[in-house]
Amino acid sequence: MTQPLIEIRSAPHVKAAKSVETIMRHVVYSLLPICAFYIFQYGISALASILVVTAACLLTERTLISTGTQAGRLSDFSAVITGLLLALTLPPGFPLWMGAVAGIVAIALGKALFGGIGFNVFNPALVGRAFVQAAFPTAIASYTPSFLAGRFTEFIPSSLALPLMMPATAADWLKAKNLDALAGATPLAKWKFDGVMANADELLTSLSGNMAVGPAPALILLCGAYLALRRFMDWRIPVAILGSAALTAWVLFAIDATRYPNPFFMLFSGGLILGAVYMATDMATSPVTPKGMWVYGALIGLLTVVIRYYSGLPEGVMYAILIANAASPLIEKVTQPTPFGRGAGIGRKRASYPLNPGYISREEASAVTPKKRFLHRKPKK
Amino acid sequence: MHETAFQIFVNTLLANNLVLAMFLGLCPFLGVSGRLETAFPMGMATTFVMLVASLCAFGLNLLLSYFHLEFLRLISYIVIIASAVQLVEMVLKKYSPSLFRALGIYLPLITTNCAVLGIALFQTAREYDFIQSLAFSTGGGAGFTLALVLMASVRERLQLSNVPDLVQGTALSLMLAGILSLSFMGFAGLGG
Amino acid sequence: MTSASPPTQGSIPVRPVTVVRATGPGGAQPPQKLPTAGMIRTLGLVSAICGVIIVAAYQSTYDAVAANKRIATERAVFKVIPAASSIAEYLALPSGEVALKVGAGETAASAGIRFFAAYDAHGQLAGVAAEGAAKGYADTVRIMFGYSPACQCVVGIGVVAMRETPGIGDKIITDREFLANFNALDVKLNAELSALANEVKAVKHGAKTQAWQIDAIAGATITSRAVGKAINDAAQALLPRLVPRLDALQQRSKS
Amino acid sequence: MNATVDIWDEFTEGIWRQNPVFVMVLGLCPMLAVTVSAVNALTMGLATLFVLVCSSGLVSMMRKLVPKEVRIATYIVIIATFVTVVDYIIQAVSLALYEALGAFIQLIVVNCIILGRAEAHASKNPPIPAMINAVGMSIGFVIGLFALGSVREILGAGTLFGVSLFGSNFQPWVIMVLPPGGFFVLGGWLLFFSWWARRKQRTQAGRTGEGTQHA
Repeated sequence: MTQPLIEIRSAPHVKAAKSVETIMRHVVYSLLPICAFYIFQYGISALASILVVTAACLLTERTLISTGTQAGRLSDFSAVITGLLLALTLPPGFPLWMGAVAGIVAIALGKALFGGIGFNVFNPALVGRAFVQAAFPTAIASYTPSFLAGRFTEFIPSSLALPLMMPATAADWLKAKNLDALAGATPLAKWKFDGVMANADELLTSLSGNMAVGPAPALILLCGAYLALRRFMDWRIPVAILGSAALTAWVLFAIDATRYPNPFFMLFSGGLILGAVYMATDMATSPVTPKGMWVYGALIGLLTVVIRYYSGLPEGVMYAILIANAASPLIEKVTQPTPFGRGAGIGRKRASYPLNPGYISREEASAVTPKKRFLHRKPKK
Repeated sequence: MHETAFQIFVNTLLANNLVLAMFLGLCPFLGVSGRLETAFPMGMATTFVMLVASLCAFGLNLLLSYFHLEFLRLISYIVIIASAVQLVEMVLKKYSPSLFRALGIYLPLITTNCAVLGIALFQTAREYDFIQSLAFSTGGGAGFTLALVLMASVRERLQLSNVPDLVQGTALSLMLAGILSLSFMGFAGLGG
Repeated sequence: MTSASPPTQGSIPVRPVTVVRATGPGGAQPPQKLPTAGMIRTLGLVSAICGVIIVAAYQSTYDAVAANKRIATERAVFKVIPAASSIAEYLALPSGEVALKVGAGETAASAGIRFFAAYDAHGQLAGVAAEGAAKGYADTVRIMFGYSPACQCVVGIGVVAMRETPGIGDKIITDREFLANFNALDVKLNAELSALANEVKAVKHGAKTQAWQIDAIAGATITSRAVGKAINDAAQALLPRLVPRLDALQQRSKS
Repeated sequence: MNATVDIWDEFTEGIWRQNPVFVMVLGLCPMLAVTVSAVNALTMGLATLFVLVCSSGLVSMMRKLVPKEVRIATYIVIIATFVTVVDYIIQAVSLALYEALGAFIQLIVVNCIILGRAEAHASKNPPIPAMINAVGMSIGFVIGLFALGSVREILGAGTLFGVSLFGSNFQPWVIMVLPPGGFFVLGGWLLFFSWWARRKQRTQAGRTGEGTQHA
């Protein structure tokens, strides 16, 4: 009996002496090169977008903390991460006022609603992104090509739309620059609506120019690898997401190569890499059990490919992650390791609520929440 | 246009989810989604009632349109649904008392679930044939269950977090439903 | 339900259980004598009152509803065939016959394809309008299109029902460039009159080269495609039946 | 004197104290689905008003005749009758409106407010108070629907009753007329009211001087 029999495990136990601030700070560090390259790609508009969105997030967070609505501190860097990620998912020429709306919604609806840092159920950046995607579908679909001449001196005109007003259409501006209106479509949109597939090198670095792509996937992978190596992030989730997306895409590609694009295109187009590395790995919104992480990642990968192929939108990562966020408590529950002594049976008991009618309408003020049974035996302080 | 049964099923399950896109069955959705243990059985019971009601409504509609009595449709549907719920209750009581005990308090609630009547009305309005109606009602029921289970999963977790007092209660549930509905928008156009 | 419980040995009281079971659909009432006659009388009375109310409402609104429906249909048809001044509703039956539709309660209607013949002020056939539907972005897009026998082309479309995204998908009603596609959209039949000569299809914005192609709205490709598919499917089904019989429709029949 | 107070009380109960939308949160399904514009919201509210008042009257008139065992069945049949009637009336008035509201007119049948009122109030009171209470309740419902519908229309289309408010260059917030917008706007109203109630409570507590202030 020399082997340890007892393994007590519950919500995240980080063995190293890392505080939340340390982790968050390193995530911000790792995001900086990506932002820098993004600004290099799109110029002054991208810079303004990143600044405005992040500022909106910080201001909202500050207001809500000072009114006591939400827990947390401004110095924990979490709002900065939300702002940076949100800005990276928006088109560079996204009107600044809409960016501010996205930032406010991200923090207020995605985070403060649930009580602040660590309690959010959905990734705040994605809540903000999904909100503006539904609210301003035209603006969010207008991308501009990267590496345009004069990008450091001139704003993309749609950026500077007056608050609450409609932005100028990107198509006219592009026409004035002698560019095809189609240059403004992302690789995914081009594939989905026109059947044009982008080349591998264009996707990987977007250095060949004139492609409307988001932040460079290769760089994101590099920065993600840094985080994973320093153990600031669990490597299982990105691996599971990319693996399951590649597998699904490969199976479909094998079935009908003319109709479906190759897995490589699937992985490196759109926001899949960014989502897999930075969004899905948000600790508060993903399962803590290793098995749960695999399930969670696989679900995201599968849903992404399904939405991209079969639904009306070209991009699906955001929705896949949001749905998986909602399912993550469920996944966690199913994949909970069996407590010692309970045996590996199906019929093992869990703490449960008694079934009583008062439970049906908990909204009513008079109804009381039944107490969890095991809480009764908890020693009183 | 002829939609295949599979398209209808996927469409009602995800893209046009009864609860999150059509706003049907919201009362039980907000009321019973507090715990997973109750959400899932409730979803299954509703699905079953939907199936029964949809099939009855299909037959009834044939009968009514044969006699040109379309103006009696609504009143007969509601009676049929009430009877279907009663029937399900009696059958369960006889053949599966344990399930009946587990569901006992929820079964009568299903009568006033507008999702059930909605299924019957929409399938008539869209002129679905028998197979299509079958797919529509099972898809609708599965979608209802899915929404309920996801919502319960989230709400169960929120019991452990310090949600601001101001938001507690229905407002929180509505906001959550809104975010879920937002995430389901990604499925728009699915099954087309 | 009422199966007698086996005689019990011992002191387990089985009887109350059977009583509860026997109360039936009424719910949880005390197991006393049920006022069955009263219940039936009340239900009968209620049904009678409700029946009277419903029938009265149905009868008194019938004309107004019918008139409304007719006006709505006429408006939709006039929109797609500007020259029209009166319409008649027909069914194109699978046998190749074209029948004037009478009354609202045709049970055999499922086999026929509904269309409207539109006549100008002199009673001459101005065009034919029919409905088509296809899956759009959010839900089914139902459109009405006008067909002109003279040029064998579609001369106008109108949207009957859709739930497309406001600001994007609903451009199919407002976008002039898109609507210009339907000034003369070619839906010629092939030599055997059995199918369309060319498939009507939406192509990406700016790529229209043929008269039977639809230049899609940039950014609303899916909805544009749905319109194309709706026209194609409906025309494919209707026109081979309709075109050989056009002569029968030339003059407005007295009905 | 007392009687008028009672009647006034019956009338205002539904408008504010027991507002079906904001206080009791009933009848959510039709409420969220049709409130994409102020006109739709008003029509839906008026249709509900008609059904609620008529069915309350009839239920109340028949309250002595109906045995307890079949009361729910009776109520549902009565409600369904009036819904059918209102369905035909709207068709006769405007087909466009009818199509905009779709199946949700028929779904008034399962609106919990109506059955709830029949069961909780009309079956225990004489016709006149029952109908007055029903009118108050429906006015409360109409106000709720209108509050939702107008916010969603103003933000979602930049118009109110079809009249443009901000000029043609306004960027509509499409989300407001989509399903999530419905949830968010209603949630927002509820938040607003609870914030307001709390503020009022706090100022009252401050005035009496015994309020221990902690949020």
